[in-house]
Amino acid sequence: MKMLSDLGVIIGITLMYSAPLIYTSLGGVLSENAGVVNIGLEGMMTIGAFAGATVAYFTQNPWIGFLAAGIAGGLLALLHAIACVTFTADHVVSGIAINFIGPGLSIFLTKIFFDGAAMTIPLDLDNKIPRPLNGLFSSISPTNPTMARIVDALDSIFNQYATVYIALLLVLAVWFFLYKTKLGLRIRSVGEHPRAADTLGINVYRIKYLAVILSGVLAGFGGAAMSIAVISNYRAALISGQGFIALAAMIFGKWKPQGAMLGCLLFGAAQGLVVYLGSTSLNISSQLLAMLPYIITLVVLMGFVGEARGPKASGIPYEKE
Amino acid sequence: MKGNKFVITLISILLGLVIGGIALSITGFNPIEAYKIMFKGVFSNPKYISWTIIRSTPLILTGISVSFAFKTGLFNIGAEGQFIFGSLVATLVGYFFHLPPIIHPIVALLAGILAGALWGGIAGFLKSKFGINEVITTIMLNWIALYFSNFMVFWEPFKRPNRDASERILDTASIQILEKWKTSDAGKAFLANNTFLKDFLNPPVNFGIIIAILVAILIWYILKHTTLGYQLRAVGFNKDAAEYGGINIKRNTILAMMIAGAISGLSGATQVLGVSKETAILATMEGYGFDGMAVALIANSNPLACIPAALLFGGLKYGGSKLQPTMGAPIEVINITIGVIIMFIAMPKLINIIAAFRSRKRGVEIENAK
Amino acid sequence: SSSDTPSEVEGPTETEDQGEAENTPASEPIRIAMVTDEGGVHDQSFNQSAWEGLQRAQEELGIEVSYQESQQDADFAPNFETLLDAGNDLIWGIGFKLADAVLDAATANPDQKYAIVDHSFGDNTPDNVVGVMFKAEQPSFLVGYIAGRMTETNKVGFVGGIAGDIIWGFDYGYQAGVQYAAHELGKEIEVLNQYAESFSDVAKGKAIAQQMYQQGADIVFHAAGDVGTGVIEAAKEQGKWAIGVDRDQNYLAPDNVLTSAMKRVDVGVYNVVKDLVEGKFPGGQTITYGLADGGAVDIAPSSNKHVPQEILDAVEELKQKIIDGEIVVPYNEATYKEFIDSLK
Amino acid sequence: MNNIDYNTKVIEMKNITKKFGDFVANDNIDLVVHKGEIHALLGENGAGKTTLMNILYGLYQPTSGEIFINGKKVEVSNPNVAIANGIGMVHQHFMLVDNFTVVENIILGMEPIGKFGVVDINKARKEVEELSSKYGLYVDPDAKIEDISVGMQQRVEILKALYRGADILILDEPTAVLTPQEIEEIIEIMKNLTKQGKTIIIITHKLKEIKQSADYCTIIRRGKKIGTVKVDDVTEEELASMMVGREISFKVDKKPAEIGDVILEIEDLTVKDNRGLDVVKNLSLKLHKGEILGIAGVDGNGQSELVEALTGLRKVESGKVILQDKDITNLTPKEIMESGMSHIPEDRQKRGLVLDFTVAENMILENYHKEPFSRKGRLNHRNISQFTVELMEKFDVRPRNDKLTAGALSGGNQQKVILAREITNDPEVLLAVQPTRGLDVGAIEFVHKYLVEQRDKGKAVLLISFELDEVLDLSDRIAVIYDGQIVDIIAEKDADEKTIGFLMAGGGVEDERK
Ligand SMILES: Nc1ncnc2c1ncn2[C@@H]1O[C@H](COP(=O)(O)OP(=O)(O)OP(=O)(O)O)[C@@H](O)[C@H]1O
Ligand SMILES: Nc1ncnc2c1ncn2[C@@H]1O[C@H](COP(=O)(O)OP(=O)(O)OP(=O)(O)O)[C@@H](O)[C@H]1O
Ligand SMILES: [Mg+2]
Ligand SMILES: [Mg+2]
Repeated sequence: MKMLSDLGVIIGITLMYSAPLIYTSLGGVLSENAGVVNIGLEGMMTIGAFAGATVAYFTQNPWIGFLAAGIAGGLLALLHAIACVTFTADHVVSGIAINFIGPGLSIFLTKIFFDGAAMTIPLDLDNKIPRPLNGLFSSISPTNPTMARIVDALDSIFNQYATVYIALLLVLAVWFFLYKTKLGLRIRSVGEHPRAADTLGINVYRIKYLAVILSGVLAGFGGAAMSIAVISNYRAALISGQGFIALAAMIFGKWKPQGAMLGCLLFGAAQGLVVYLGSTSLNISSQLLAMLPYIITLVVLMGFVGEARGPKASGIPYEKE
Repeated sequence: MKGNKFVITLISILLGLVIGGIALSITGFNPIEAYKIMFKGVFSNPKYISWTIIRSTPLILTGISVSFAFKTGLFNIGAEGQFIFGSLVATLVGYFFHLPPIIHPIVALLAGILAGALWGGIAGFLKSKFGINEVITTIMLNWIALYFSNFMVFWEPFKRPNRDASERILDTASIQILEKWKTSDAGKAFLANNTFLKDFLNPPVNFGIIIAILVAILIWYILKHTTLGYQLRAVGFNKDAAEYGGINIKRNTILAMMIAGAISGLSGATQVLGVSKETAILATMEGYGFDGMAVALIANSNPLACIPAALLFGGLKYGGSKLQPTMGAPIEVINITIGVIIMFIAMPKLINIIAAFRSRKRGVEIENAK
Repeated sequence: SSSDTPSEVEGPTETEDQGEAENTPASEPIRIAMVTDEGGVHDQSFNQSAWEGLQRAQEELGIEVSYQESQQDADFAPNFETLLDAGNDLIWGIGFKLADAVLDAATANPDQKYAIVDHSFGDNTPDNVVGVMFKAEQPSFLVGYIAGRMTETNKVGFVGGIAGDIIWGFDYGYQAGVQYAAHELGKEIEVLNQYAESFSDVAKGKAIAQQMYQQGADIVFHAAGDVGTGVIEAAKEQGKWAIGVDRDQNYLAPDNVLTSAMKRVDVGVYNVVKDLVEGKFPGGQTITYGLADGGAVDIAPSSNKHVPQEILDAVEELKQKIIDGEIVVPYNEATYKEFIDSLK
Repeated sequence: MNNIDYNTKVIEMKNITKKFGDFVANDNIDLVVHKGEIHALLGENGAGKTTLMNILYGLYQPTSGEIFINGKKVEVSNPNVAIANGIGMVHQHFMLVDNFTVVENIILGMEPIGKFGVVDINKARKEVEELSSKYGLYVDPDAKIEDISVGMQQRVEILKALYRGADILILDEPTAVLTPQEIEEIIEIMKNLTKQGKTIIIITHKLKEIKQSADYCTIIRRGKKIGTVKVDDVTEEELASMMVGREISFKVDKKPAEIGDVILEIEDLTVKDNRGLDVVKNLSLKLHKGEILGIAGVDGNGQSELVEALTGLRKVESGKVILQDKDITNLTPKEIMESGMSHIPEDRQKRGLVLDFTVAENMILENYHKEPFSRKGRLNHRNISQFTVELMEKFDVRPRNDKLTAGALSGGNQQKVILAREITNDPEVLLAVQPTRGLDVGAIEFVHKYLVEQRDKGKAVLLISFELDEVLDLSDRIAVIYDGQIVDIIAEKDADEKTIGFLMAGGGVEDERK
């Protein structure tokens, strides 16, 4: 029975950990499917985390903050798009630049808005993104201990911030968008064979701009999912490496939304496992435990995933003849 | 063409400084004043120059590492982890081995090189054996290296009591220049009369910079003038053609990652033997690898150009760090400036347009003058 | 025995006139600066606290203060150099990570005064260096005692950042406090204990805390920097107790932060600066702040919001016992074992 | 032929000039095309044919000149304008998205939209099926492009244009990659289309096809229009000399072969393709010194895999390859090369060249580790350059600059670089796969001459080509490959197009079964 609630906790942690990564790697999926490599996810995520926390604090409304995070990420992505699409910059170079500018700007602005402090002021629980199922399970207090365990586990799993559910819905939405709609078809065509799209009268540049900006919006959401849901403010080290993990998850997922989600969930589950193992009486050094998620990812890649091919024209600046 | 690239880089640096200056003005700081402070902070005293060089040395090497990988068609995000692994192993050798001077640092450096090569080689192996994209593996390996290093620092015989750091390397393993002499009476007496040298030698000046320059030349030479470089580049540009030409793709992929890793590992080793003398607990990534990527990009993946690029980068960071105590300006401006510089370097097209526009304007002015 | 506690022999009252401070020309104000570690000056933790101490000194003592942030370990040494050249009278290194850099700088510049927070060079302290240490295990013991008294589930938790001497002090002091209370109450209290191996991964802090609450802990203490933010966030969400660290962290979650184990770096910094200004720079020594030393370490003032008066009264008694040396608070595994044995 | 409506000029291009920098790709070209006609554009590589058509389709803007479509002056600023004016183009290099299905490729840019903004794939499929049956263009609507034959890809391209309501179709070298059967088919399709009122402009180097299909032919040489002729009034030879400005001999000059000992022996070879299916099945073949052995066959019958297996680029599952008494089965490409085999690869840009390398660097791709190009791991740039310049001279690679990247060369010159490199290896066995693909007649003549020369030196050449004419012209013996096996070997004197075409289509196999 203890196992049940342990499992609940692990799943709960998995979801919490994965959600910000899922947004961001979906962003990567969109951008790369349109042929623009986005190493700058980390920077876009950071500026989203900053903008989300700041705007939510000043408006006292998490949703406005969440939107602002998307806009901020989108704006930074616009810069990436201008560089990569209009000025045919090397995508990696531009992405790295974004990773300097995004975090630099975030802290810089935080200091301006918050009297020189390097973190934003925390939101009250009420001003954070809501938890739609909060209280649902704790309101049932069954007398049967087994039932209580089950309810506990359910609470651990499902009592999540709305951002978690939105992330999962977005996976579906992005999948639908990419594979079922006109725009999705065009985005993918532009990533595979831009010249072909061009000869069919598709405006390659406009499509790329759209996809890159959307990718920034999603990465921005990912940052906000961290700063106004997982915790309640932005601080300098809040985003340190998640953007790169999301990038890895996207490659892991073979550039597909559902695959990227799996990659993020795997990583989150590994973290959940680490936290769980750390709580057991197993005497494993915590430094070695901390390595585990990364090792698990590598092993899964070796055993199950193997070679993956990205969109053919990814990373190649497109120039009209 | 080459001159063109150089000019573009210069203009990018200028534009980066301008935009950084704008950010400073917005926050109410005088940018001219700020840049003056930075400039002085780097050049006004020989010891600042030393510090800038010391600060830049590891970045030259990680920059070369990333550049080398780029040239062979690989994206080495793992310089950070290779650096960490290289420094860890160099510290282990520097502390546990008892060897005579000169031999000791050489052995420790080689150990660092090997460690980095191993760490990079893992990514190369996973790529050639399982086809796993090196971007993922190197990101994962960075974190594994970090935690492993922390794990090792806590290893009882290695941990320094009352410190969250390892034991310091033995003096025999140091690569600092004139380290003993500097503090000896003879040295002090000599330096008292020679303030330039005294100041210059004040920081932990070490052979790292010389090693870095030698490595830059070596790697440039390998890429350009050897069959090894030829085959690595061939694999980087076109695997299928290289395979057709009889070049072993898998072996060369592993080899390329190993060499890239070796250079980053060496970077870590020189940092330990020349500057830090120890491996400390790492709370986060220190950024040697990530800054190395920036350096490689500024240098357009040319190993030789990594030297000035890293000096620029190190100079900006070191000079920029003096803004806070003197004028209270936030140092984030430096990161923004660096980002903007890289962004402009990425857009030669834009720079060319700006340049063309300017020269047209000048042309018009000349016309008008006539 | 009392010699087991760190540097008990040296106290803040032991000062030695270096005779140098008076030589500072009166016309120029005294300038004091500090080098932070990678956390930066606004880290909501010891760097910020140190800076607040300096700012207070600036206001009250009419000196000039500044700081220099480090972005990586390699910055420490050049940062000390920069501040040296800027003509500072005293340069602080904030945090034990800077110990080596301080020692190197002090050796190279024997005429310059330095100070280090959270580290002791023991008998080898150069004459131009002051160490400032805090017996963090003591307030940790007190919050542990509060936790032990207040837990309803007989399970409490501790979340550490990256393991190491300093954090162990918090950890073992806290455990000792809990067990002391358990002993007093004659019951068994379990302490869940986990390290995040990070000072910045807030999600991991939150995950660990959630998991502890899920296992039935109702109070979790953290000594984990930003990771602790995640711990407090989890407490907030689950309506459980968290215990803050370093400063009074009640403001982060007024309804859920039960108390905090305070380590007033600002007080320590201020006191040394004040001594310097008064010409009593305590060079060559390590000043160790315990509960006895003017509130530099203590439980947070906001504790009375949630902790019943009777328990606070008991805490006061404990405090006295610690000051009197009746209770010797453990700060690492070995001393903790001794302590537990002594309880039996 | 009687579909032409001479009263309607659907296309009229006047004084079209296109400059790329200082280079004039089109120099004051006029072109008139009538409704219902098949109009061929003929010219050497780089003459400017594609450029002219790209201008018509709105991909390039002319430096000067005017375009009239159906008598109306049109500014074709982008492909959308061309499409709106009923022009469709099938590009020299297919413009298909590999991992999309046939239907997705066809509707891209003009997607039928159903509920919730979803692409209505069912409707699209139906439309495609209708079009395909109307014009006799058979395709599998749900297959992915990467899984279908080149011939079907070609049909997809044409359907793409028709789907957009094109009345005027531009086909840029549509037959370059097709098998003889597929060529027959496409000519049939073109004629069929003109019957239904469509107009076709076709670019091709193959004179025979022009004779078979076109009504009129406009010849372009070095960017200038030489003239427009009625195809019925001229011979192939006349077309050829108009195109290059000199006489061209079609017949490959060769003495009778002096066939020697067996040099390469393939025994019961089995090879799998990328999907893991056997595509070369127990294939056996012997190649002699002093002969050109042509392998005729329709693309996809295991030729590519056979070559890759022979050269060490693909694993041999079972069987043996023996070169000069040495078993070279599953040796590395390098070892095989060193045993005396050279290889002109099928895809020059994918396998044959490192496009980012200079010509000089490409010249030593297989020999960089040998003297005089390197010693003890150190490259000797001077020797490399000298060697390259000599070869560029000998093989007439233009422009004659060994520091140019290979990517900057035209396709024909790229092929010459490869040829130079492989022939200079002086191999015992030369595997020539599609050696003249996409080349103009002048260049083809050149390549053929070298292959024959190689044979005459007593070396062996294994020629694999989908161009039956080429195989027939060059080979001393012809082996026909079908379904991964050699179904028959025919001596030059007994070979004719009909028998071989029959065998290529699997005729021989059925015979045996009977
Ligand atoms: N985008 C471009 N920019 C500059 N030069 C180009 C470009 N595209 C082609 N060229 C130049 O055009 C020349 C011929 O290129 P192209 O591929 O069209 O050859 P081609 O005329 O089709 O010859 P072939 O039939 O041999 O392939 C090359 O020398 C190349 O330098
Ligand atoms: N984008 C371009 N930039 C510069 N030059 C070009 C470009 N495209 C084509 N050219 C030049 O124009 C010339 C004509 O090229 P085009 O592709 O029209 O030849 P073509 O007649 O189609 O040849 P082929 O038979 O090989 O297809 C080429 O030789 C090339 O030098
Ligand atoms: Mg053409
Ligand atoms: Mg061509």
